[in-house]
Amino acid sequence: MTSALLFAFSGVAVIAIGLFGLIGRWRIERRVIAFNLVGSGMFLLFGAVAARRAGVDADPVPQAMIITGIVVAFSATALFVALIERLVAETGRSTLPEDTPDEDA
Amino acid sequence: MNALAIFTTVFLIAGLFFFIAGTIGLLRFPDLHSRLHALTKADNIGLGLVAVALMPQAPSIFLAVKLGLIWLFVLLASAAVSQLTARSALGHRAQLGSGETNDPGPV
Amino acid sequence: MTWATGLLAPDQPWAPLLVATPLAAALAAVPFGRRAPLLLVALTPFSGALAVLAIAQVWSHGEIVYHVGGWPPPLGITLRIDGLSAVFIATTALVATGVALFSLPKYGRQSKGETRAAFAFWPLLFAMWAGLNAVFVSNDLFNLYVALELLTLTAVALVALDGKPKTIAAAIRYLLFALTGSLAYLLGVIFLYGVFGSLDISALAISASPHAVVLAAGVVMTTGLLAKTALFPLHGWLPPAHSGAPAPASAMLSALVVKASFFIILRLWFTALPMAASAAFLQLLASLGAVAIVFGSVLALRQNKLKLIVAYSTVAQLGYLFLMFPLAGGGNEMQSWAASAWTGGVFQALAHATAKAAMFLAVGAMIEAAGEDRLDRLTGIAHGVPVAVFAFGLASLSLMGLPPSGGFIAKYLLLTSALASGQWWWAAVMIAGGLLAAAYLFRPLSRALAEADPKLFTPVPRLQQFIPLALAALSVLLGIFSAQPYALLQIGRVPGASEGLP
Amino acid sequence: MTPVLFDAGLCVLILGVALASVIVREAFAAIAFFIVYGLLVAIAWTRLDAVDVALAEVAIGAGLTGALFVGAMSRIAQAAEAQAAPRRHPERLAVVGALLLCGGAGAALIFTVLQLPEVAVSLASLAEANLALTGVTNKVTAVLINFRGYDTLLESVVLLVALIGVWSATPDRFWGGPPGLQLAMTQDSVLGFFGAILPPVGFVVGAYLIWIGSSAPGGAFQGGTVWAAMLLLAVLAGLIDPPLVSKRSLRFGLVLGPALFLAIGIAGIFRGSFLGLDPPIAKTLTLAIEVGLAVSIAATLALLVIGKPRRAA
Repeated sequence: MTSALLFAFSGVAVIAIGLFGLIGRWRIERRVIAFNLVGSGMFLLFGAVAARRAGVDADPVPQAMIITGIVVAFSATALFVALIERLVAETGRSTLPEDTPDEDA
Repeated sequence: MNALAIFTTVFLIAGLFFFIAGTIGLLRFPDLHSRLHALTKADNIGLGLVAVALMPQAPSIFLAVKLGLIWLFVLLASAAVSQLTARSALGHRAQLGSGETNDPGPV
Repeated sequence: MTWATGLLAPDQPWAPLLVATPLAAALAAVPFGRRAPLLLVALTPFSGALAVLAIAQVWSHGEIVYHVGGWPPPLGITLRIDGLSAVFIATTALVATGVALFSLPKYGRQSKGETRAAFAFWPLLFAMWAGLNAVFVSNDLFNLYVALELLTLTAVALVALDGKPKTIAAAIRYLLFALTGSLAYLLGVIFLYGVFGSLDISALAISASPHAVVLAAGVVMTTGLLAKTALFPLHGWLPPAHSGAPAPASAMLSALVVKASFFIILRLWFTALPMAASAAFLQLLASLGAVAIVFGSVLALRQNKLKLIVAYSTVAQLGYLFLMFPLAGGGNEMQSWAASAWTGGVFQALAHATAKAAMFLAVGAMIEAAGEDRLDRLTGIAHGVPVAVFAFGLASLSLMGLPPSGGFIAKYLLLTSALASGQWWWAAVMIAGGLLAAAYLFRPLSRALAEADPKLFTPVPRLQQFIPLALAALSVLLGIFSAQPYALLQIGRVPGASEGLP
Repeated sequence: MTPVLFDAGLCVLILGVALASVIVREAFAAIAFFIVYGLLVAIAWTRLDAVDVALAEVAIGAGLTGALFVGAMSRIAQAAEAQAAPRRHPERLAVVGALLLCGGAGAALIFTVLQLPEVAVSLASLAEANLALTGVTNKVTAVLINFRGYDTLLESVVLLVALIGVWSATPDRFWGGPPGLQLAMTQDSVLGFFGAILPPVGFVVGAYLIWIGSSAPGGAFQGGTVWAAMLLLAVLAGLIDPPLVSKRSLRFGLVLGPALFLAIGIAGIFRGSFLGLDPPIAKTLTLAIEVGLAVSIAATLALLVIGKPRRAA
């Protein structure tokens, strides 16, 4: 097994772990961490998939895309966190009401 | 194996010893303050030894100096951060887990 | 060659400028602060002119391809404008201009210094405009990802603009769905890059083979995009978000933002990966669309707040968009109906965009007048804001699919191709959807037209009533003058769109 | 020890801390594990020959995201504690369902990865062949600023939009005030000392990273993040106050990078194409864009971590 494949599998495993956190956790702040894990696992998978070709210089294009992805993920996380803080400040809860808006007449 | 390689090996092993000791201290010591003590003191020496071990292997003197600088900055950062952590813990009377002394005593 | 034909030369940079112009406005709006609305003086005519130039360029030269930075694919990013892009760009220019003008009374006058909502509104609106155009001109799958994220963040920030706990919760739920959708899309991009080493849509179209990885990539990307387009059962975030946002933002979201992800689905299946489309998958998409039509309509019937009715109507109307997939594909004999199904689907997107923007803005005017959007409070609102109510009624025509509106043309094209292809059950769903739309739109309209004392309502600036009217009229005119957009759509149309997906 | 064994050990560690950050009960422990995760992944990036990504991961993925989480969690914990929220636990059945779902998704993904063609297509040689025209020798920088500069331009606007969104989440009464809270420990001697000594060094390191980015790992994002960290440290140490959100010079600083990039891009139209950098002056233009971007990135990232205004002007 090559190292690239090893990292690709790890990326997949991190995605799965993050996904579990995303659906298995009620509190939104924990979901945000999980979301960051999914994203990071995705990038690791991308890097590993692109690095499978041995003996050649690393492909710079996916690397640049991953850096872009990291910055975008951070932006989204910051907005996420600010909204959660506001929600908690207003309602004292960091879980989303699961009721649908249909009932609110 | 030449002299430089022996030098590097010896210092690396010594550095690792301090890291392990520091980690054991972190896990075994009872309260935050002694844990901090173990962690920072042992790890700083460990890192210093590792940096010294790698210096002769560096391809240029510039890189060797960089290694030294890394150690210096980690020293500075860990000193400041452990001070802050300890103080904040004093302020909050922090308790960590079970079976720990509540009173950190005068510092 | 005259200077005018020179302007339409295929190498003119209208495609990048379509993105650069609103982007520049968004950047300038930040230091401009409370003077940001002044930017509209330059932005709206300039963007309008660019949209016209781009359409004329496509009209006279066919598909336009532009290499950003002079780098051809696979190394660089390519922009591409065909008939499909052109009609979406034009719709965006019209709706965004309307929305910006409508917002002037609310966010334009900041005599007592800059306020929070007004500061945030303008750069977000302009950046959203840039993001929409970026999606419509991009021919690169990763670039589309960045553009989608730009759209997501602007959209979520606009939903949260009012700052009420309920809208904050709606914004968070939207963000969760949209970000998960983006990541699913990105996963597919990774796989496609792993197979082809290129993310240029045209290059994929040439080299794509029905490889297992390609199919998997297509499916995860589509799933992610469906979450952003809010197709049943991934629609849960839409009604609270679209009804909780301020009216101008709701108009942008319902009219355009959900269409951007739909646009990428079209590009993905009709241009990039037509070989990977399987009949079962296309049928599944249409089935979800059919459920969305019925389910969204029934829930719209049960709402007691006008904005929620309009938002659930979006869930239903988006369902129609997906009926085109098995009609434009999945057949294998005579496929004359495929072209009209594809065109019908795109017409539905355009007609819904203008009608729904008109509707949300009209509701915004009604809320200004009545103070809230509970149906019983809106009784007799036609005496307060008659033009807005008329605009709402006019836009309703298009949603119900009554002639001569654009919605009629769209549903007519879809209906005939459903019958021609022998898939009558989709036709049945469409007719049921039209009747349900009539029912859920009749309720608020009959309330609005009831007798009431006009003094009950605050006067609303005339501008805020005539802009929804203009947009509603547009959605009707799309049906009357359908020949030109119809012809435009045929430019650069891919084989999958005219002959059906295999 | 062979490299593959080292990588395998690294992967085990990565998966362990990732799992821990999802399943531990305490939110702060989860954040701590997440930060460690980021550091370990950065090592993985160096193993994949992607040092630029490793730097970005450490600086943004682990460092700034970690700081953002720590700050936010303590505020969330305070607010939630004060109002005593009811705790909800997912049902056992739901957890099993989630486990099955994620396991299935993971298995499907692994299957897909194994189906990928044996030899990955690489754009490395194509980038190499065109590198001379970009004026830089770091291929990742060439992609970020030149080959795919359009992505980077949009991304820098995404960052700005996030900041507007964060600011806009503030209650109306605090608008115009400075971002963040009044810090309790402004006059701390240790922090003051640390905050006085490190930022000058940090600013040099950041500038070095931006400069070296044209020929070695580094660039606007990595250097800008180091600058952002120094700004945060100086704010924490009470050496500088975060500026009022309405301050004109701050607003200009925030848009400087994207605006400069866009202006150079539009100017490029007259010399060939949008965002095209003329080969003879490409290096100068690249450096100008990087410096402009780094200034805006530093300010934006630092303000994103500090958060929305929480007090009146």
